[in-house]
Amino acid sequence: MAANSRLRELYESIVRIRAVETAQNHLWNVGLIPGEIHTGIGEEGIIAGVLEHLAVDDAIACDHRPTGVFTASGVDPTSLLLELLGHPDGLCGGHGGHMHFLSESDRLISDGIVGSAGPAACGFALSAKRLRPGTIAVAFFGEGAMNQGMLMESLNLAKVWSLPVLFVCKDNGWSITTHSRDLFAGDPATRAKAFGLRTGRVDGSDPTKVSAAAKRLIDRVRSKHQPALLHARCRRPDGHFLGDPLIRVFDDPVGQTREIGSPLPGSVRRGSGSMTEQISALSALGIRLGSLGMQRIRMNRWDPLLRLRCTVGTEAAMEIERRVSAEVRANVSEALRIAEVSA
Amino acid sequence: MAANSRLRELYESIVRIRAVETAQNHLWNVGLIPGEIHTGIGEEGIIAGVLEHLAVDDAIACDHRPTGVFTASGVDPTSLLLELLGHPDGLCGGHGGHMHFLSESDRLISDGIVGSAGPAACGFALSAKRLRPGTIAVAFFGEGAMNQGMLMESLNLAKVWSLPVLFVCKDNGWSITTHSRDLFAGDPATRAKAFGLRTGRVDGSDPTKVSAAAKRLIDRVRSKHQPALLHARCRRPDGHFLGDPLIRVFDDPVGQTREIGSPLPGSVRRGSGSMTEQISALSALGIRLGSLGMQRIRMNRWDPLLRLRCTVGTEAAMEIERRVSAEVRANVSEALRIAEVSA
Amino acid sequence: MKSQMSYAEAIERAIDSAMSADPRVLTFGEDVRLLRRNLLVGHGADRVMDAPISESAFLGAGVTAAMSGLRPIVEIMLVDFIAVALDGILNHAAKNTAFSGGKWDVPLVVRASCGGGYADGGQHEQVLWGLLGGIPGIDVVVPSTPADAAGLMTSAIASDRPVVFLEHKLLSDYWLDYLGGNSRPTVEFDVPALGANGQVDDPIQSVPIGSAVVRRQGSDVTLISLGVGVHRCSEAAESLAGQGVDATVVDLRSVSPLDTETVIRESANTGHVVVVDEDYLRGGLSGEIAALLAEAEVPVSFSRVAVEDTIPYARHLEHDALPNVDRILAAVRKIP
Amino acid sequence: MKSQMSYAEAIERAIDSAMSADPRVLTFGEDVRLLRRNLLVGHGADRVMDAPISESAFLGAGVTAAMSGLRPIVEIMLVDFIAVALDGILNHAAKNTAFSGGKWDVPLVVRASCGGGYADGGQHEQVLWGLLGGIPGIDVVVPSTPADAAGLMTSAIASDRPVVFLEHKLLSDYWLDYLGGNSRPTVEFDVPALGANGQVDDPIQSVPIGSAVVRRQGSDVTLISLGVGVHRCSEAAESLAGQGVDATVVDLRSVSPLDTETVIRESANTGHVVVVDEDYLRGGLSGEIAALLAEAEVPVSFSRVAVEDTIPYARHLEHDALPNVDRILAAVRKIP
Ligand SMILES: Cc1ncc(C[n+]2csc(CCOP(=O)(O)OP(=O)(O)O)c2C)c(N)n1
Ligand SMILES: Cc1ncc(C[n+]2csc(CCOP(=O)(O)OP(=O)(O)O)c2C)c(N)n1
Ligand SMILES: [Mg+2]
Ligand SMILES: [Mg+2]
Repeated sequence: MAANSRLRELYESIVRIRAVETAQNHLWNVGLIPGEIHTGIGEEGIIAGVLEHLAVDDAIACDHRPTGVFTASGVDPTSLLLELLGHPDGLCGGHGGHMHFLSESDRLISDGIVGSAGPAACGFALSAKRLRPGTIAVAFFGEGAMNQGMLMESLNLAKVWSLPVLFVCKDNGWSITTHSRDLFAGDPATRAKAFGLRTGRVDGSDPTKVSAAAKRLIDRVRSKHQPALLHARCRRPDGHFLGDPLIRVFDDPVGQTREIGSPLPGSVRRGSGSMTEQISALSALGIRLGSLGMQRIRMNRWDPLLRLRCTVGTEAAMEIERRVSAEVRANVSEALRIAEVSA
Repeated sequence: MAANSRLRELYESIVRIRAVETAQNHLWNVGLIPGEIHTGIGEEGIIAGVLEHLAVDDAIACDHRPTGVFTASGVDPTSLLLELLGHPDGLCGGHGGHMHFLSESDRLISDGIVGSAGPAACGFALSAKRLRPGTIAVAFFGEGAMNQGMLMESLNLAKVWSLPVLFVCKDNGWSITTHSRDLFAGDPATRAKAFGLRTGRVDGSDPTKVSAAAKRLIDRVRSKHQPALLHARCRRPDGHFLGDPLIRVFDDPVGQTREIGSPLPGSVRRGSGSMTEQISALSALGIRLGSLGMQRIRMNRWDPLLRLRCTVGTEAAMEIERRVSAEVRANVSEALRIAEVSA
Repeated sequence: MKSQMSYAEAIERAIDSAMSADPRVLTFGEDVRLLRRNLLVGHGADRVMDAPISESAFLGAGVTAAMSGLRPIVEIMLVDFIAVALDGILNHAAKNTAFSGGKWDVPLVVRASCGGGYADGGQHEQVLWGLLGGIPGIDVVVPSTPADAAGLMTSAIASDRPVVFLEHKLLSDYWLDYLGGNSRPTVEFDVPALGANGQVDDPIQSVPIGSAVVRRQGSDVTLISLGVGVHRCSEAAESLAGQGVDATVVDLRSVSPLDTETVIRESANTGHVVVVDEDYLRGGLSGEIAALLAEAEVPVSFSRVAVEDTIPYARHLEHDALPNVDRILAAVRKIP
Repeated sequence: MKSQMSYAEAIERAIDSAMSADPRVLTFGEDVRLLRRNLLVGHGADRVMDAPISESAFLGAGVTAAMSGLRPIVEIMLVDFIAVALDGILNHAAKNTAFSGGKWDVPLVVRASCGGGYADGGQHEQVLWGLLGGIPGIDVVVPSTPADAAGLMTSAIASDRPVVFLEHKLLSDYWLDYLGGNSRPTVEFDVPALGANGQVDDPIQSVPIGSAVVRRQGSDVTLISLGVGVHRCSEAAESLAGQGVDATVVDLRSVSPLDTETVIRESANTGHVVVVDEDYLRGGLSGEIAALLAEAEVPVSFSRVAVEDTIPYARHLEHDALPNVDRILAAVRKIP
């Protein structure tokens, strides 16, 4: 396929994810989706860049941010939205919900236990090796998940069992409201290397770079039956989940800071810590909020959609955006119609 | 202390461990100890070399081979033996048994869940840091345990919480009847380095080398509040546990091979594997037994006691051996007398 | 003196007092520096520590920290996640005292949120108190009001045994806020008003672990529950009163130890027992109550309102799966 | 045709037949190449795989392997170690079918040894079948004879649901040998002869999961048990017969699903129930039986012989802690 048409397909995939995630967020904001929603806005470049190189028989294990992967895999967005609306016609009949999209025919799962994508991908890869030689399994997870024992175990397991797994670490730098660098010793790629995995590092907000790095690793995983890990940095403007308290503080400092960002004065007085300890503790919270703020301000620089848009060219991009938005709007209308609600 | 007297103390510690373990094994062989016994014969050099540099307030978390550590820490061997005999006067009143020696006053524990020494040492180190600054915690475990998630997690935890832990990996190359190199990706020290730990590698059958390497790491752990890992190779002539089926095959090939080492002919016939598969599977078992055999033949070369004995000198060694054996014999007699049994 | 406060505030007060009184008390877990920012500011970063997503390691560390002089409160965000770290509780916290021949205490508190009713799906809404309560060597408490939350947390920290402290997410308002769900005016969760807020003594009155309490005294039927279920039972009892049925409501407060005396006395009084348990039907607690009654030879009619399968995501399915007022009323109606 | 074989052999036969008939069946776990060397030689190294000491990873892998075309038998050496990997069972194997809206099966077998009586201490002798049996979405089977072991393993492999298969170490002779204890003539363990060896049909007769069986029919008291407990009950029943007390012995065989029909019928027949459960007293199973009887309004006297605390190491303490014949007889004697 010509390089240009490949780029356009990559862009289309990213636009579609963005559109579905945006629709999902809207439904959440108006209250039609009740529980937690972890959006993947900002990590679409990683998803699309990896999925570009997967075949229909490959399997994928996602974490708690599955909407992008399911969309890019070609699962009908209407069935995803109906699932989020808790409708019987949803992908899982309303039984799974946002963290539990499962599609047997696509061999696609997602899961709310941090780290579980590692073992899950190993199991898929074991079947792949025995039943569908030449196919592979992919695990998507965050950098925080790499501190979960079962995920580290699965790096070792994949290596010693020669399993065709691509581990993809989407590193946004945060696990919920905790700055990962404070709690992560070393870095994801070095850790994977210590288990003998091939690794790649890439700026996840640059979809073409992700695509190239993913291709290199996937080719190897597929041909050599050996696991590899791709470490891709990204930034997510919506924080951890919709309604993220840190994001709320940043967006509405006056209204929310008292409530969320700063301590109740009463308990400062009651505390047994020294004044210095109290001040240093306070400033730690300040730094946390501040660094999140800087990240949001620099968001454009980290937006995979905007970055690829320039390469694709405005005209081609607009055509894709128009077409895909229309399709996703149709998905949304259909879902709302079936669910008999309006948003 | 003069170098010579240090060496003699190190040797005495090793001799005492060997004597207590030998007594324990004897009691097991005659059936006075009923359940599993995991002996540490062959790894005394690691235990003694590390413990030489610990202070009375330091804490230790052992795995399922605790006899050596408890002996070298100065816990009364009579109370250990009584515990093994299941007597109320035993260290734990007969409630713990071989895998569950616990001594609060010594801050010493042991445990039968593989990998648990990692988190346990982290907890001890957290108290050490807050309540007894300058003291440290040590975790003893095997190379197989390094594949257990909680142990890998604890390497990260110790690093990011700046905990004064020395992780000691006693690498005998086997986890029960499995050759670790088949199931361990990379090597222990590289894995620990990926978490930012200082590491040392040493031949664990050479007690003076262990002592030197342990001192270097422990000084750092103590002064810098940073974890480190010591990787020490060793060989254990008794296999995994007393009565180890692999060892039995090696010691009595004629009597035991039919029973343990080779498959029942009936099931070879029934199997669905191809002839080649069957032969390669059989030869895998053969290699396993063979490599264990070579290990036992070369045991002298790997015996920490014999190796240190030459350095200490025959005369000094004999004095120590005589004195310590007499003491341990007295411990045994006392334990048997209290338990009202004879061996 | 009493003051009005939220369930979450009550727990925080209890921990704050304990931390002020005893420098050995500290707390760690994921995101606690943000979640417990008041404690952080009051007691310093050394005593309120963020942990990596490594529940096995930091819960395991909590066990030995407790055995070597500290009194840690270890947070497992949602009790569902205890599945990755059960070893620390089952094989270590619960057993080390026994293994030592009763000589070595483990003064550990494991604090976790639990429970459903806010559309978080079957992997985030479990209570698992039956599973935990079946393990000898640990205590498991489940407060349903701010006063009990403060009082049981105070006892848990003071206890020399390991205690699992479960707070229901519908009662701890900040959980609903933190998980994002409650930040929209258009979404409503069925939060029991009297559980989420209430009067708390100052200084905090500790509540003994293992003592149930009678929330309502009636003569016709005994509803036995804990956590949010207690409030569902009280609501059902009001409705039953309108129909001339006078219900007793027993709040167990502790799953382990179980207050067998109160259970037996209040069951015998009415002769009709309905256990309302947000845990799985065969999770252990509701069955155990039947066993206690049978062993004590108390002849009663017995039925259960519990969770029968994996909790579904869709709100109407979730509502039906959890013990709700209608299901309680239906169970009472079926009493012969 | 029947032949005499050991309990361990019976399980191996069942797996061997299944592996011969279906190339999707495979087994992995720690040391399985040695432990299952007959299967290794018969079916090749690709289908009998040693695993690192990473229970979470390889059990979790078993779940998705089962969801993508294989039928794995995953070995967890001792069920006590499930504590480090419970997540795979509780949050994945048990829930994925429900999450998918019932569309995606998980044909997984988790095989583990369980039980005490050979002085291995409280962290190696648990049964935990109550804890596992309380989780909706999985089945839990506990055979007590070679024929049942073969028949239940056959059904477990054929089932499209996740099944936990527990074999008692006192019945599976090789475990005692493997763990070293039995390699000395001077040590004796109380191995039930009729459980460790027995007649097995050839070809293997599958045993439906969820069906209890009556081992002995009596009219005075109903002893309900499973695993090694069944043999202790049979021994107690012989002794009771000598005293003119005629006991029924029910072997549950499955903890989940529970055969409520048999439990109710056999309990009603005698009016006196003693549950003999090697699990913790409050582990869930014995309580559940009381609840079933209460819900079915079967008036019976009810008592339990179970494990009340962490199992101690010393042989005399261990003997008293486990359900033994004397404790069963004492429980029967107390019946009013
Ligand atoms: C075992 C477990 N522990 C904790 C949680 C709560 N939790 C959900 S998402 C999350 C942070 C994950 O961080 P990361 O892996 O970096 O992914 P991200 O959310 O940043 O994409 C945590 C702690 C969980 N779901 N499972
Ligand atoms: C969680 C867990 N899994 C499995 C076991 C069974 N087991 C006991 S010791 C052992 C091997 C340990 O190997 P290693 O760590 O190298 O120590 P070594 O015995 O060689 O000293 C295994 C698998 C266990 N006790 N706990
Ligand atoms: Mg992240
Ligand atoms: Mg080893």
